[in-house]
Formats: sequence, C-alpha cells, structure tokens
Amino acid sequence: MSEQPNPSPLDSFNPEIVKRVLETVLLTTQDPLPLSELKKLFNDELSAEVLRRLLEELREEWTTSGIELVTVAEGWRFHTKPEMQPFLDRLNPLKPPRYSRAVLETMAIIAYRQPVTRGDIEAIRGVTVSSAIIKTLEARGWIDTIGHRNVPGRPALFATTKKFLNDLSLRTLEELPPLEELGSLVDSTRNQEIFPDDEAATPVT
Amino acid sequence: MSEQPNPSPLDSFNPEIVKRVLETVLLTTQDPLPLSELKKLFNDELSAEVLRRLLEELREEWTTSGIELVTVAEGWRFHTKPEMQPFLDRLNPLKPPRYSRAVLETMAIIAYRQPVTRGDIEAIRGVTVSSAIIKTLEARGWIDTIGHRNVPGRPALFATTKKFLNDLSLRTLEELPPLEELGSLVDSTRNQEIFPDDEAATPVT
Amino acid sequence: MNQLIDSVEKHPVARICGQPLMEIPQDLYIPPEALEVFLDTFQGPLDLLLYLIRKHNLDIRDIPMAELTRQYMAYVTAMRVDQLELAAEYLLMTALLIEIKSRMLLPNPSSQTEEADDPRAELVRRLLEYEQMKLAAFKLNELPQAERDFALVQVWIEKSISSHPPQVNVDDLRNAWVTLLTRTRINRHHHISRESLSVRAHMSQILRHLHDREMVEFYELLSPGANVPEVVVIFLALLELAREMLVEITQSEAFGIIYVRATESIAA
Repeated sequence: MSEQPNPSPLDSFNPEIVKRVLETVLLTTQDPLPLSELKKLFNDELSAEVLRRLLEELREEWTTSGIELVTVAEGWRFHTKPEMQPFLDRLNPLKPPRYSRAVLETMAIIAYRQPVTRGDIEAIRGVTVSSAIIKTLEARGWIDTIGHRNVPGRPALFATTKKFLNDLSLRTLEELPPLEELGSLVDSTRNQEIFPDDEAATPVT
Repeated sequence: MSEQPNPSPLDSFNPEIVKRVLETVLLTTQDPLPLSELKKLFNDELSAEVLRRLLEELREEWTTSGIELVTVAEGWRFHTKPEMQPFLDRLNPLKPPRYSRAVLETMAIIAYRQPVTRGDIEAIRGVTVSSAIIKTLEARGWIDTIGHRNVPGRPALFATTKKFLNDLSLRTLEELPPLEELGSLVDSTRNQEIFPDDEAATPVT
Repeated sequence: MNQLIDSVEKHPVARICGQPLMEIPQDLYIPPEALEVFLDTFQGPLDLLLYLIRKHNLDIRDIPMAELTRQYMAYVTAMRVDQLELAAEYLLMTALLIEIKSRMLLPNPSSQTEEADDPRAELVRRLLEYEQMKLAAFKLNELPQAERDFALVQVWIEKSISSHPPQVNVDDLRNAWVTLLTRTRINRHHHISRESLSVRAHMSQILRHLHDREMVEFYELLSPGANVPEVVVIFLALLELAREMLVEITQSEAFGIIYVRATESIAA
C-alpha cells in the first residue's frame, strides 16, 4: 500500500472530489463508517464539520435513486430503499430468517431491559430460554455478554450490540419503539375493586 | 416480504426506472450478474437487447464517479476505479471482504449435505448456482470433486476438504453446529393471523 | 377485602365456561390432540393466560380449579415423554392460580387494607410485564431489518481478491443454514431430512477412498481401531451411498468377500 502515491492535498480538498471519494468508499463498505474513519481518507485534514456538510450534500444527490445514504449507530452507510425490495427478492428469493416469537421476545427483553441474565428473561417470559435462542442472537451479532452478575453461578449479562442498532437502522437505543404503558388486566366497569395497576391507567370506574 | 405487492409492469418498463433498478441491484451484489439474471428483475419481459442498451447508458452515467460499471466473464458488475485505491488503502484496518450469501449458503450445503452435486445444491437453494461460486470455493481449497454421480451428465460430487476444517478451526465435521435445534428458531408460520397477537396488540387501557 | 370476596361469589364460574369450544382453548387446559398447535401458538402459560384474559374476559379468580387440575394431570401424563419441561411450566401456573384462589376464599383479617397482600398482585404484575415485552417484540419485528427489508450496498474492490480472502466462521455457516431452513419451510417442495452429519462426512470419506482405487473390499473401509458407533456410522454411510447409487456393492457368493466400488468407475 505504501508504494501508492499520496493523492495531492489540493485534489483532495476540492469538494467535488471529496464527495466522489466519500461516495466510492461508502459504496464499497457494508459496515457503517464513522466520521473518524472518513476523516482518515483525507489525512485528517478536513474537519468533521466540513465532512458532515459534504455527506449531507451527498445524501441529497442520492435521494432520487434506489439507494439512500443514512446514519446509523456506527456511522454512515448506503442501503437500498424499501421500494426496491420486491425487485431484489425476484433476483434472490433467499429470505433471511424470520425469527420465531421465542427469539423475538427474548430479543425484546434484552433490548429493553438490558443488561439481563437468562434467568431474568425466563422470569419475564415464564418459560425456559433455550441456549439455541441465545446462540441465534449472538450469531446474528445482535447481543453479546458484557459481564456476569455477582450471584451464585455468575450468570452472563446480555446486552445489545452496535450491530443490532445498525441492522435496524437506529442510531441509539432511545430510538427503539417506546414501550406500551403497563395497563390493567381487569375490565374496570365489571370489577369494583381496585388493582394496584388500575390507578395509573383507568380513566373511569 | 412476499406480501409486498409486485411492482406494476408499467413502472418497470419506464427506462429511467429500469435503470434505477439495475443500478440498485448491481450496487448491492458483489458477484457479477449475467443478463439472464437481470432479466428476471422484470419478469423476463424486457429483451436482452433493451437491457444491454440501458446498461450501456448506465455505464455512461457512472463514468465521472469513483466506481465504474464493467462486464466480466460472468456478467455485469460495479467495481472501484484504480485511482480510488490510495484512498481505500487509507481506511484501516481494511475491513475484510465477505463472501456473498450465495457463496456462504453453497458452502453450508456442501458442508452439511456432502457429497452433493450442483443440482442438489440448486434444489435446496431454489436458485441457480453459478460456476463462479463453485470456482470461488474450489480456488479457496475448501471443496473438491470426489467423484461423479452416475446419472446423465455425470455431475461432479463435491465434498469439503481438510483445509476447510483447518481454516474454520474444526477438527471434524461433527464440530459444526448441530442442525436439529435450529428448526425451532425460525418462524414456521409466516401468517400473522395464526397468532393471537392481533387481539393482544390492541392498546391496553 | 370483604368486597373482593363478595365479588368472587357474585361472578359465577359459568361465565368463562359457557362459551362454545373454539379452536383456541377456553381455559388453561390444552386438549392433547391440539397440543402441538397450541404449543406452537403460545409461548407458555403466561402467554396463554394473557390471551384468555384478553380474549375471553377470563377472570383469573374464577377459574374452575378442580376440573382444570384433573385435566392437567392427565395431560402431564400424556406429555411426559417429550414436553415434560413445558408441561411443568403449565403445572406451575396452575398451582399458582389455585393458591391465589384458595387465599382469596380465606378471609385474612390481619391485612384488611394492604393492597400488597392481594395474592393476585404479583401475577398481574408479571402478566402485564410479559405483555409489555410481547408487544415490544412485535414492534421490534416491524422495524425495517437489514437483509430482510433492505440490502446493504457493497461494490467490489478489485484489489481485495487476492490480498485478503474473506474470512468465514462457523456461525456464518450456521446462519446460512438457518436461512435455507426458513426458505425450505416456505417452499415445501424441498425437504431437508435430518440425517446425522457424521454419516454424510463418512460418505465423503468413503468416496475419497474409492477415488484412488477402483474397488475395495468392504472390511478395508473399517479402520482397525474403529469402535462400535464408528462401524455403525460407516455402515450407514455405505447404505446411503448405495441408496443414492454412488457405489455398487457386490458379493459373488454367500459369506464371500463384499466388494464396494464407485459407480462412476463402472461407467468409465
């Protein structure tokens, strides 16, 4: 690599050329690229400010095409617009896995209650959580072990990864859909007595 | 997402839209795509002639950018122009390239179902397996031909090699993840209405 | 608390049992013949209980406990073999409901005003928390997901071919297989049977062996130190190869030498 001549700084600083370089690099990389990486392309001689502005311009330029430039947890990346999916499916009828409810519920509990142990997940779901479920989510790169709870058995504590956010096009966990408020289980018009949970949610009795 | 409506033929036949679809598909696929595959995008309703002309137009449109549309033995694909290499080299650590899903699935089938012919692989994947995929795996030294099935055409039987085991840090094939447990992890019924979620999903009050 | 007990008495059990049996169970008992469907449909006793409460206005205080218990015991007996763990979880839930009912039938004078002593409170809390997560899972699944709902862009870098070959790990293969499995479940034309991998591996091994030599004697395929399971697997591999017409097995006379040869060498 070192034998390659360095591009002249003059060229690199021409905004159009900078944009073409950014575009090329982003088009070749599936993983999102953070600004810190993108700065390296120009030997850190362009400010994050300038790069962000040029990336926004690039985003504009691509709006009429079938792919779009987005920011996710780990940085900038291109992905296809949803309306292109039917075409992509025709070429590739291969469907990535649609997870079972057991996997999805486990994922939701880890996402919203992290860090949690397998025991915590089982307590909420009321059933055993198989290792295969955990493995599936780990293999997808959506969860990992971030430590162990200091109780007998030292169970692993699971949390979501950056890849989880990336794959759902989220920048932070705060962008997850908000949880439903806990409501009540009993029809309040039929049952006179008060449940602890009722007070918060029921408008009438 | 099989529930996605098919794009209307009218839209697909607008040359600009056809070009946007071709562009999108080619930007998401590392493996070169032959015209026969690209025709599938439009339900084989566009002639090779028309597609070739539109691809040539697309090639023209891309000449000023950092990547170019080229034809190689196996078909059409985008790749980076040489002058972009110095910039790509500055990104480090260089993200290791990844095999396409087609290659990975073919590899998985050979690993789990060996000895198999190309026809066997196609039967499981439901799509054509290009020679490029087989060549990629052979060139890597992960599979080889261990015989031929005694049926018309005498297709080659593929199996995994020692190098495959070495490169994946496995001692024997039995160390591959067992398949039995995987079945329960995917959503076996794609119809949502089978689940009682619909009722439960009504807002809790 | 008196009010609570009064209301229990005011609501007859018949309210939940009066409805005709539909495809979804009306109470916590799962008819054995429908078991597989329901176990697939519900994630466990909490899920089922939640469904019954939401759908049929089941009152968790008014479940016909004696009948339910009797049914459950029969069910657990029937399911002892393959679903014992799940059966145990349903049983545990039944026990909890019975405990709740019994505690509510007994006036507890010492805690007239304590809401915390309502035996249902903990169960209600758990049900609501589970429901919250269930809804969250549903919404999470609705979010556009990489690979499923959109593709990532990746243009080929010419240079990368020779310098760094892509790395693959076991998880990649596993994921690839899950994908295949999903697809084959959707298009039912292709069946991936669940043969032991070791049989497939030995099939390859035998074919490799036959690749160099036209014909081998059966016993040569069994390595001298092979243990019983290995011999069985090798034998199964040979049978499978014969079934797939990849080898031909011949024996000219009873108890004579069994020869194995690749069918391609016959054709060649």
